[in-house]
Amino acid sequence: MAVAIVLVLLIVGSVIFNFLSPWWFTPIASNWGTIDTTLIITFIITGIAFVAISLFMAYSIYRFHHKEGRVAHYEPENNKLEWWLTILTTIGVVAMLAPGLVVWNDYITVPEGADEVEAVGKQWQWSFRFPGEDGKLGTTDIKFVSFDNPFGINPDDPNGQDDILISEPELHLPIDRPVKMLLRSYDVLHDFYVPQFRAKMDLVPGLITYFWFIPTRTGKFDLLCAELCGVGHYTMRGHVVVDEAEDFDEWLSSKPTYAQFLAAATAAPAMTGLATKGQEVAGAQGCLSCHTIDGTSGVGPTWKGLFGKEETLADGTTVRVDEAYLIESVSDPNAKLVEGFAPIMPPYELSDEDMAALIALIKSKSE
Amino acid sequence: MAHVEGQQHPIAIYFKIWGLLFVLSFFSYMVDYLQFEGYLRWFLILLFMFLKAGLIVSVFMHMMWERLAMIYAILLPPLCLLVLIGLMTMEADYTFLTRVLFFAGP
Amino acid sequence: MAYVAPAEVDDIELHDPQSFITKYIWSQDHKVIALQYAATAIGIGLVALVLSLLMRLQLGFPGTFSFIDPSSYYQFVTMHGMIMVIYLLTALFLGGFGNYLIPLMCGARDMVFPYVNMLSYWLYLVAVLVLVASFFVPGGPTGAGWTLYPPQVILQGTPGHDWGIILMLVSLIIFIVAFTMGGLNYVTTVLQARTRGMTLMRMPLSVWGIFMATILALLAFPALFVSAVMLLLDRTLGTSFFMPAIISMGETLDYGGGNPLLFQHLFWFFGHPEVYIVALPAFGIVSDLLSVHARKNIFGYRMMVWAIVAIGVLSFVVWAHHMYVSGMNPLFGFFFATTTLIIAVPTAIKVYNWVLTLWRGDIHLTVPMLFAIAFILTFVVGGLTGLFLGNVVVDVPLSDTYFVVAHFHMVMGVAPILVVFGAIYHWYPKITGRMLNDAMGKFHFWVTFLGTYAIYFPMHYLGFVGVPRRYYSIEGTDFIPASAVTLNQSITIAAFIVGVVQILFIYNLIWSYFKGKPSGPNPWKATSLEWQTPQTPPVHGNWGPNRPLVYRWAYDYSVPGAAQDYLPQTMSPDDPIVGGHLGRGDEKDHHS
Amino acid sequence: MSIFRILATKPWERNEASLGDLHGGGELSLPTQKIGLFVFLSVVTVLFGLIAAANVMRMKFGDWQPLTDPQMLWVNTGVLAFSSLALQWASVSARRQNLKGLKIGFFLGGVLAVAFLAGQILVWRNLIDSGHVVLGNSANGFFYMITAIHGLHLLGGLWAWGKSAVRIGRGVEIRELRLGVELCTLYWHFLLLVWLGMFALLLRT
Ligand code: HEA
Ligand code: HEA
Ligand code: HEC
Ligand code: CUA
Ligand SMILES: [Cu+2]
Repeated sequence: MAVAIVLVLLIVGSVIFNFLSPWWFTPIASNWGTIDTTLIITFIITGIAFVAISLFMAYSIYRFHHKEGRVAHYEPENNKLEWWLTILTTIGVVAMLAPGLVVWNDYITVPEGADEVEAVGKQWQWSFRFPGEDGKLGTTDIKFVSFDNPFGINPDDPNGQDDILISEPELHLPIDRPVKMLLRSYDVLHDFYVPQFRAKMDLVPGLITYFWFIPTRTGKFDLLCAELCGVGHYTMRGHVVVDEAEDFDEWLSSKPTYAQFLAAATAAPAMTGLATKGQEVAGAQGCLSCHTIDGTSGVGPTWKGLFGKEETLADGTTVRVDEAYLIESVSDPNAKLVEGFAPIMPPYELSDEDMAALIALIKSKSE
Repeated sequence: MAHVEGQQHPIAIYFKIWGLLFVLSFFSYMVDYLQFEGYLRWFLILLFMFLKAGLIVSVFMHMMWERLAMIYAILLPPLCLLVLIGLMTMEADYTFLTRVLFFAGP
Repeated sequence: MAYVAPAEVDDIELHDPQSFITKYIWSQDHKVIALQYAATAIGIGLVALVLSLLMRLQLGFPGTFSFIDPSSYYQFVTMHGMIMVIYLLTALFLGGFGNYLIPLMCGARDMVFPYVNMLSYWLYLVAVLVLVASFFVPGGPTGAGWTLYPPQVILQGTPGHDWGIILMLVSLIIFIVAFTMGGLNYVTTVLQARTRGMTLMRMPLSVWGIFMATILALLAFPALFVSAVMLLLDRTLGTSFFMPAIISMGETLDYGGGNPLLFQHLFWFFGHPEVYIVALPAFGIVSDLLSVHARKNIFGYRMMVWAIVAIGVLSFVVWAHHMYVSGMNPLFGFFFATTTLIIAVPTAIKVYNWVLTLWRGDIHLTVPMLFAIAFILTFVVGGLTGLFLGNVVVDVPLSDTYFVVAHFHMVMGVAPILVVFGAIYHWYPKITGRMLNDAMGKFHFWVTFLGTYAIYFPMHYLGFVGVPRRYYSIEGTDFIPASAVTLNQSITIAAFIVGVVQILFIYNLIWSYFKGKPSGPNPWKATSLEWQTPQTPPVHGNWGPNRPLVYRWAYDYSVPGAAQDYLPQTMSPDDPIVGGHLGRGDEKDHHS
Repeated sequence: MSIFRILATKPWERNEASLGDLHGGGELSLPTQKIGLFVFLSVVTVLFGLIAAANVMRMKFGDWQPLTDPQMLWVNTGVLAFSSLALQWASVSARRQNLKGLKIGFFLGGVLAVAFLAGQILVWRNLIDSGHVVLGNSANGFFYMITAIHGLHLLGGLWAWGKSAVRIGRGVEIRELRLGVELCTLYWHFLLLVWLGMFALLLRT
């Protein structure tokens, strides 16, 4: 008996919870209202099925629980009833599926004239690329990726020269223009996910994937990585800022093209021999995929101005950065955690020479 | 393993089945002739193939059900696999296409 | 009770146990093997339970427990998922319940290949040990998620990418070999070793569910096998089956040309049937529990069998619904959304028939019945949320959020687990000869049912908000309200309460073994064959000198005109108890 | 009765409630071991089918360099075919109560199977010597994987063959040998078929 009552309470409670809960979709900021509509249709149909079936069950238990002298009814089957239920269910399924497929067709069909924007993922940060004046993105390849060419743009492809490179995890987009996001990954699976846009898609290495949407609301939105990509997965965040057209143009024009980037990189001042070697080591070991040497923030703390600084650690204590600290930070990164950073740096075993070169590099960036 | 069950089919049924098989083969040819392209083509060709195979298995071999069940048991999994293989070729073509379009190539 | 004369049924050769060792350790008796399987599965399942609680600690109280760093969090998630799905549920349902119930319910003396059956268990144990060993290798177990997606699983930046993953793959391969040995037995036993009169359509639905699940497993596990072998080669020898050209942490690797999606297709070609492998036995067993304790025949038996078969066949053509946002060929969305929603129809029929079995029954609210009822409710919730995910565009915002986590826990982490509990309360008397303590059972039921509902129901709403799954911490986002953190706390507390109550259950299992009320051979007055054994618990060979003879299906409860409310399958129509009425009495059949 | 008819029976009905059909328990009139083998064969079919599916997909990407097919493989294929044939002879002899034929066929089959395995290993060695190592190219990877898994299955078969061989050696009666011989023959034919399929796949790519 108690079960019947509890079941009813659970069902009623679930429905009330649904209406009163403060947790619901974040307000939408893209054209994918149709996805929400499909979801609501699905919600209503399944909600009715849930309430109907479970209430019926609760009633059956209440009505037919064991009493002295009760005898169950012997009824092996009732074909007619079962066929009716099957047909009803099929109707429910079709009512959900049909709008779903229509919207899916929209979802995979990019409208003519959508702006292409590339999002590049690597463990565990985002960067972006706009096609520049010619409106075409240059082709890329993993094998072109280097310190001078972080986006791996094909140097022989004329379309690539004017591509605009956004090396920080903040993407600006103009409002009310359709964008086709082209997604590329260097290493593992990632997923471009902005809850307010509803749309999302995985980034797959060795493949270019895509989805499209129209931002319909200005503002700054969280960009998350939604596909497990290693220990730093949950730190792989960024922002998408939807701007009015003028603000967007201004922002975009402040960013370097590939050609400009290349010129700046080759013109950089020469360093001492050991520091140059340090740069090579840092490139080869992959330190530079998380640390920067120009003061911008990456997955890990920047190396600019690091040496000799008072570093605040996660437990609130401070430590002066000296050679011993650097060596420890590399061989046992979790021993002393820098405040504001996640414990995701892998430990490295470097030769003394390489370590010395790295220290020289860091010192040279701290003068 | 006794198989030849005494049951005899009237000769007419053979003719009917032959007729059906002809019709199905005709359709298969039409797929070629009308130059259907892409997925539709393969879908149709496979469909007719299965129909024919089904007919042959179920009628001409008029085996006892145990033999038939054996055949289902051996044939069904590969049929599921055919779906997989078909979809995988489509998937491979799709992947290859994006590589050709967007990557610098060798 | 009626028996066949020995000459009529050819028996398989029985290996009579000689010593303690051959009786309890190297036993070839299906009942002992079943218990070995079950004990091992529950043991490793408890490890997974503890892991889930550790995860919940981090999620509910982020940063409070410094020993849970991101690496270990992901290792916990991965091992929790993998153990629960494969090493607990698959092994428990097929190796445990399958082994125990198939021969008894079919009236066989044992599995048809007892030696292979024994090997199966020992290999399973090896697989479990290899899995456990991965906790102790340098780098710890793999932390790539139970889906083991490459490239990530074998690259820097994922915990356990060096040794953990190798042991995981080896363990899976051993498990598959072990399972195949067992599976051959279950299928062949059902096909060949039933007793006289036990036609396919007289088998209890438990046997049907386990039978179909075994077939699915036999055909699906090879996909996991192939992907595990190929992944192992990519990891150890450096082949590029799945690995494209990659720069990992700034280092250019030697791989090139492979496609990670190939792995995902292979994995889910296994993975989706796998979820039905753990669902179908639960479907079957719960049907029997409902029928016995409602004293009513299962409603629509034929439809139930057809639905099991249909679900089995269809489950092989829906796999890519796990890949809607994986970047696969977008056209696949149409095909897989359609097949996925079609599979809901036979499943819905099963749900209707369970509920209609209760209708006009004589419902005894025993502990197994309570669990069965709770199963229906949670399964409906979980199944219906599956429809959201199956409906391709609706999956787009929900994929990889807590909505998915809530879906699969409702439908797999709660519903079948409730059936496991119900089934243990139901068959414990047959296994030990004693009843489980009722008061403890009821308490265990209420806490587990309400507790798990409290854990997972609100999780759907976290998914609506957009909280992504597999996140060590969600701090630093703007769109997640602070109240979500409080919600996470209460979920954690609920999980702890549920977790702790399982200790009571284990205690009940042990206590009742010594002190439980003696049950007699058939405490539930059930009709199926396992309750008609000459001894309780059944001895080696199950049936004494002669195997039972089956006259009817397993659902003759409350037959009009009969002198008692159940007619065992072995009861001949000539028996006076039957009262001259057969089957449906003398009513005219108005359906066919 | 057809499977559909069986599934359509109503077990609760009046005529069904008696032991009318005297169902003997076994669904199929084949020996249990043979059913077990059949089930196993369908599992193995799926296994190789999946490998084929993976192969078909992988080879579509630009970097696939097919192996120049080693001539030796043709020889091995022939050996395996003869092995299968020899076992068939053994089977037929068993049915005809011809112990001598059985013995010759059975042992010849086993020896040829071993020869096949040795041949495969030779092919591997030649390939490795000529620089076609596993990680060179995915085509190589698939070749090694397929031959290895096929070989392992054959090894498993040889284990069963060995058990029967011991029984033959012990002079067990021919009636009792027959099942074992037939099972081996069936398995060999199956593995030959699988090999032919896989060989065709390797040649095509
Ligand atoms: C026992 C396990 C089990 C079962 C039975 C199911 C059943 C179903 N599942 Fe679930 N699923 C999982 C276990 C299971 N699932 C797991 C483990 C994952 C995640 C894996 C991972 O990523 O880690 C997953 C993920 C998952 C996804 C991928 C989500 C994503 O990653 O983005 C999808 C998408 O289609 C899906 C769909 C379904 C559907 C449509 C059903 C259907 O079979 C449900 C059918 C049932 C009903 C429909 C309810 C009963 C019917 C009625 C009450 C009648 C009324 C009905 C109508 C009106 C139509 N599931
Ligand atoms: C059968 C499957 C099963 C079961 C029972 C559970 C049980 C639980 N699971 Fe989990 N879970 C998975 C399968 C399961 N899970 C899978 C596949 C994943 C995905 C992994 C991945 O992303 O890779 C996952 C992931 C997962 C997450 C998401 C982590 C993330 O994405 O970051 C969370 C978070 O709260 C969670 C929590 C829990 C809790 C609190 C319990 C429980 O503790 C609930 C309460 C306890 C019970 C209901 C009792 C159950 C009894 C036993 C387990 C064994 C004992 C048996 C006997 C005594 C007979 N699980
Ligand atoms: C996956 C990302 C990642 C990689 C790769 C990485 N680091 Fe780090 N590193 C971090 C993070 C995050 C921190 C801050 C947390 C900590 O102290 O561990 C950090 C901290 C440091 C510190 C301490 C900085 C400070 O401000 O006190 C040093 C020094 C350092 N890393 C050096 C290296 C070197 C050298 C390499 C390559 C050989 C490297 N890192 C590779 C992520 C990375
Ligand atoms: Cu990138 Cu998760
Ligand atoms: Cu699925």
